[in-house]
Amino acid sequence: MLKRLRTVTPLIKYLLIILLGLVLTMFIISFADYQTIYNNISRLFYQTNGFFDTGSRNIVTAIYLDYRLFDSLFEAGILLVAVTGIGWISQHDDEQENAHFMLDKYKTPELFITFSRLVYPIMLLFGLYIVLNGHNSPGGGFQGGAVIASALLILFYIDLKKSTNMKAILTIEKWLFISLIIISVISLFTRGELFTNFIPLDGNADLKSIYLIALNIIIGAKVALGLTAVFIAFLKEGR
Amino acid sequence: MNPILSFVIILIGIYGLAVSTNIIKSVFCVTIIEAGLILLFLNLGQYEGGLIPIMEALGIEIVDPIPQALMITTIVIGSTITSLALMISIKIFHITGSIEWKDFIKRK
Amino acid sequence: MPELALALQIFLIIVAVAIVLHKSKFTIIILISVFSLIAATLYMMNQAPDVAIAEVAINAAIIPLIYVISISRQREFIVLDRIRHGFIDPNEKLTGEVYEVLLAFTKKHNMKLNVCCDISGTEEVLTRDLNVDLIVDKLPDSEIYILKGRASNLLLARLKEGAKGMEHIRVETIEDGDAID
Amino acid sequence: MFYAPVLFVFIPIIIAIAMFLIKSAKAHYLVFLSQLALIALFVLYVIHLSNDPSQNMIVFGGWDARFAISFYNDKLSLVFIGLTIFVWLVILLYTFKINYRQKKLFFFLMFLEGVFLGLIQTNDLFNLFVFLELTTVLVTILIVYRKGGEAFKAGLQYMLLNTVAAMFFLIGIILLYYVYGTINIRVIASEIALYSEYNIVKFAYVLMITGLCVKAALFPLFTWLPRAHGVAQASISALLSGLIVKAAIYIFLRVNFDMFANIYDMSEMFFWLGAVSALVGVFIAMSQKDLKQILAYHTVSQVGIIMMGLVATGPFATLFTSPGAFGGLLHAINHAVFKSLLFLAAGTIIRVYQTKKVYEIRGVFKTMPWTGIVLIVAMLSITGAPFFNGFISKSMIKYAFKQDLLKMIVFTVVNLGTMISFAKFSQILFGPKQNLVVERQTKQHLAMSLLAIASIAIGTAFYPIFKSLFALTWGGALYLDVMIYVEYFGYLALAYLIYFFIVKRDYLPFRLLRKSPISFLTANSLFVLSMIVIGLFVFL
Repeated sequence: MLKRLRTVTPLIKYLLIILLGLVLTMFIISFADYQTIYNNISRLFYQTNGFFDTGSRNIVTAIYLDYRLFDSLFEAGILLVAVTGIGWISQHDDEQENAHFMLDKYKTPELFITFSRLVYPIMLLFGLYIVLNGHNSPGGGFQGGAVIASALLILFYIDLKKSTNMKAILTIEKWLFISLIIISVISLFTRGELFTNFIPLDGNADLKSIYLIALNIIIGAKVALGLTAVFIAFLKEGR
Repeated sequence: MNPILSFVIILIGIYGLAVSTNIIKSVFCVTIIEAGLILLFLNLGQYEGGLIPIMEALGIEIVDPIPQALMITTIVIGSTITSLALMISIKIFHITGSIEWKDFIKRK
Repeated sequence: MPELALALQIFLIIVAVAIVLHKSKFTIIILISVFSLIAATLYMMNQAPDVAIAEVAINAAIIPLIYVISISRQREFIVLDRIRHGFIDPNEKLTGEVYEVLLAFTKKHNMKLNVCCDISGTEEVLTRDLNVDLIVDKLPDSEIYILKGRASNLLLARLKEGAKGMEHIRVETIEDGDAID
Repeated sequence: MFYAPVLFVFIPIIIAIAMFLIKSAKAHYLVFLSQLALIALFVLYVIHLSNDPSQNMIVFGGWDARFAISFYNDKLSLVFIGLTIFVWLVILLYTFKINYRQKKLFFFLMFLEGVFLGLIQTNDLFNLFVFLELTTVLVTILIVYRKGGEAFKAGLQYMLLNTVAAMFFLIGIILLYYVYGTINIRVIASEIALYSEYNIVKFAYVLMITGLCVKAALFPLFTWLPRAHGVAQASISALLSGLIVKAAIYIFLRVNFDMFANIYDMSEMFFWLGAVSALVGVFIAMSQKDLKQILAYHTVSQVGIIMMGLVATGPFATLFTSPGAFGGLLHAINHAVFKSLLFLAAGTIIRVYQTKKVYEIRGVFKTMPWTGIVLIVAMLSITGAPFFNGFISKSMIKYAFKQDLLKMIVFTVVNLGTMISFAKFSQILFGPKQNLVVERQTKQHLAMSLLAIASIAIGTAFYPIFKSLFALTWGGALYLDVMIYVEYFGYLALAYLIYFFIVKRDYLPFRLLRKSPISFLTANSLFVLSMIVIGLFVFL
């Protein structure tokens, strides 16, 4: 009988479906009149004040780089921790000689290489554009960093044996995190408030965008490096 | 209607977590839950005639920007969780020779 | 276009169900990419371009690649050759009795044999940190090969069963030095 | 001083990164410097707050608190900050060694401290979620730190279950945002009555509480805890059992007592959730043979007791005035002290004896006298002996439901069960001296002594301490009553009898219990089941 509890038998599956149906029913009951209870006070606040407060036309960027910068700091932090942890688990933060593996000798197809060589500069440019214009158009540090990271991944796929210094990447990432904290704390001395734009509230939008661009670049670099490091750790795992 | 469908995706993720036989699928079920959650939140911020939250002109009516800002964070968190779980699953495979949940139970 | 969004969302549900019910590992990766792309399209339809870009870049490009790598890593059987000559030579063609046995074994379990030869270290470190599944050694002055692996590895137990009748092969296990502190 | 809460978060994180970046071996001593700085800062901040209580909230960016992230400190969070800094100091002292491996460990440990202090202080629900996930990732890395096979399995299950729990917590946050237009805990707390009749708010409550049940390891969802706590290294186990589990209790207090302010009367349900997990935890602990597994299952049962205490005085209890709720809170603190001590002592013993089996370890008291003494202190604490801290909180909880016979019986059974399994545990103390190499471990002994002193201090001088801290109006003059001694030793004798005549024989039920029958997949089904149960209670 105990063994039956350990594995999921068909009976449990059907029971589970019934239970999930009950949860769905609860949800539907709760959402019977969902459009009437919407509280749009936040939306109106950001709509009227967002641009003037932060100088960012993209209100999403305004929120994660100004109103809720503290969240973004720790979002960068979780990436930092995960990358360091993955590096620790896969033992690739040490500078080790790569072992000689039989299977790794296969070549990436020529067609893929030529195609990638054409594509990756475009992706790199696109990523940079997204990072730099994060305050005016869709995008920002996280998204741009991820696009840049996927461009870099193509490079790694072209040449699998490309050597990298994982330790340097991790070190740079730490420094970027520290500079992220420093830039977000400057506002304490210029405006008397923590974790916001260091340019005074009545400055014009162009001036304010200096801060936004700087922060976006740092976050972009950090995310790009972090995701690349994760990928490298996977590629060289156990090698 | 849309929020309910989004919630169905979350429930499918939970069902997958309970029945999937190996680690890889379980890890992806977390991503399914996350996608359903993001869709749910974005659906809730919607209303008729709402525009993309970019103030190209003053006084336009935008959709709720908070869900979008929060959900970017959720995506990044989800990706780190996924990659960490996959790394651990590789290690588990090489230690125990299997990534099936049924082989996880200690044999004494 | 609410109808299109609705249709896409139902399609997303179908893909999710397919992922949950599907058995093959490699097909799932395609489905994972498809899932993320549809989700990104839906985010775009919900007036959220920022989230859509993040989803495309992270969940539709990088994460599936990581899935591919980790699944292919989970199909490898890593063998460390301590002898260097006679059994396996990295530059020559692989032959020998042990090699045949291992090849048949990995084929049976739907895995790939991956042989390496130039890592040094103690057995503990090798099997623990570097994912080596099997260490091939040879007794001096005799023709007996010793295959060593972790005791906790299920595959090793199967290998032991398979190699029972063979004279030249002996399978040994290393106990895990686990969590005594 | 006004920005001290931010420094609480960032001092450990900066030190963590410095540990990673600085190559010199002296960098290891930075961790103690940071702990000293934190203690000084904490004392100054408490004095500052008591002078000017209005400055307990920082809104980042100076925006309206409704639309931005804020930190909020009250008595509850200050207690937890103090506890965090103290436990971390002990753990750092215990693990301190100078080598490369340790440097990486310190990076994760210190980062976790900063994150945990942020988790305690934050006043924003989404920020809370970010911190929760960060805690999950860090704890997973710490569990798998030594890369054993069992550790990897336990870490993976821990991470997946807790992530799913956090995701459901996030859905609750989303629905609350949708209704209240904000995710600031204070603002929602002040407006909760406006919309609390809406089903959508009830549903949000159900999802959040279900998520927290996983995090707090309440009854059907506790399986990840013993696995994770059993396989990590001693100091990490102590940290997890002592403090990280309390994060869920803390968030439960914030969500149920502060934010929802008990508008839904769920105290009966929470009581029985707590009671069942206390009973199940204690019975499985009785059947275990692994030293660390016994302690890990006791964490399940103690968390159940904390839960029983918190909700004992009914739905409208406030934390610092009713004996039950205060007893529960105090038991959370006491548990952090004595469970850390138990795990650290067990770790020291396991390292010397090189085995985890209870029946193979004998003669600890003669082989390692100091460890034996602190172990006795910890065991007296957890079983609730007079003059030790466990006694105070347990008698407070008992006082809260002295009218209700059924609850009283449940509580007594749990207590007796705890004694029985520690009767089993205490067998390792007796026996002849063993011929083993015992290295000098000054730092470890110092760390354990700190915890033992704290345990005795709270037990003997609790009345003056808590009267000055929280302005209590009840309690005191407890030790003059003869009955408490008679009761304790009576139960102790009964526990030993039951141990020798029933538990030691290892009958079939115990053997079945030992192989905990709930796998990862079943745990997910149970997750849905408990969601339904809690939902039924809230909706009906």
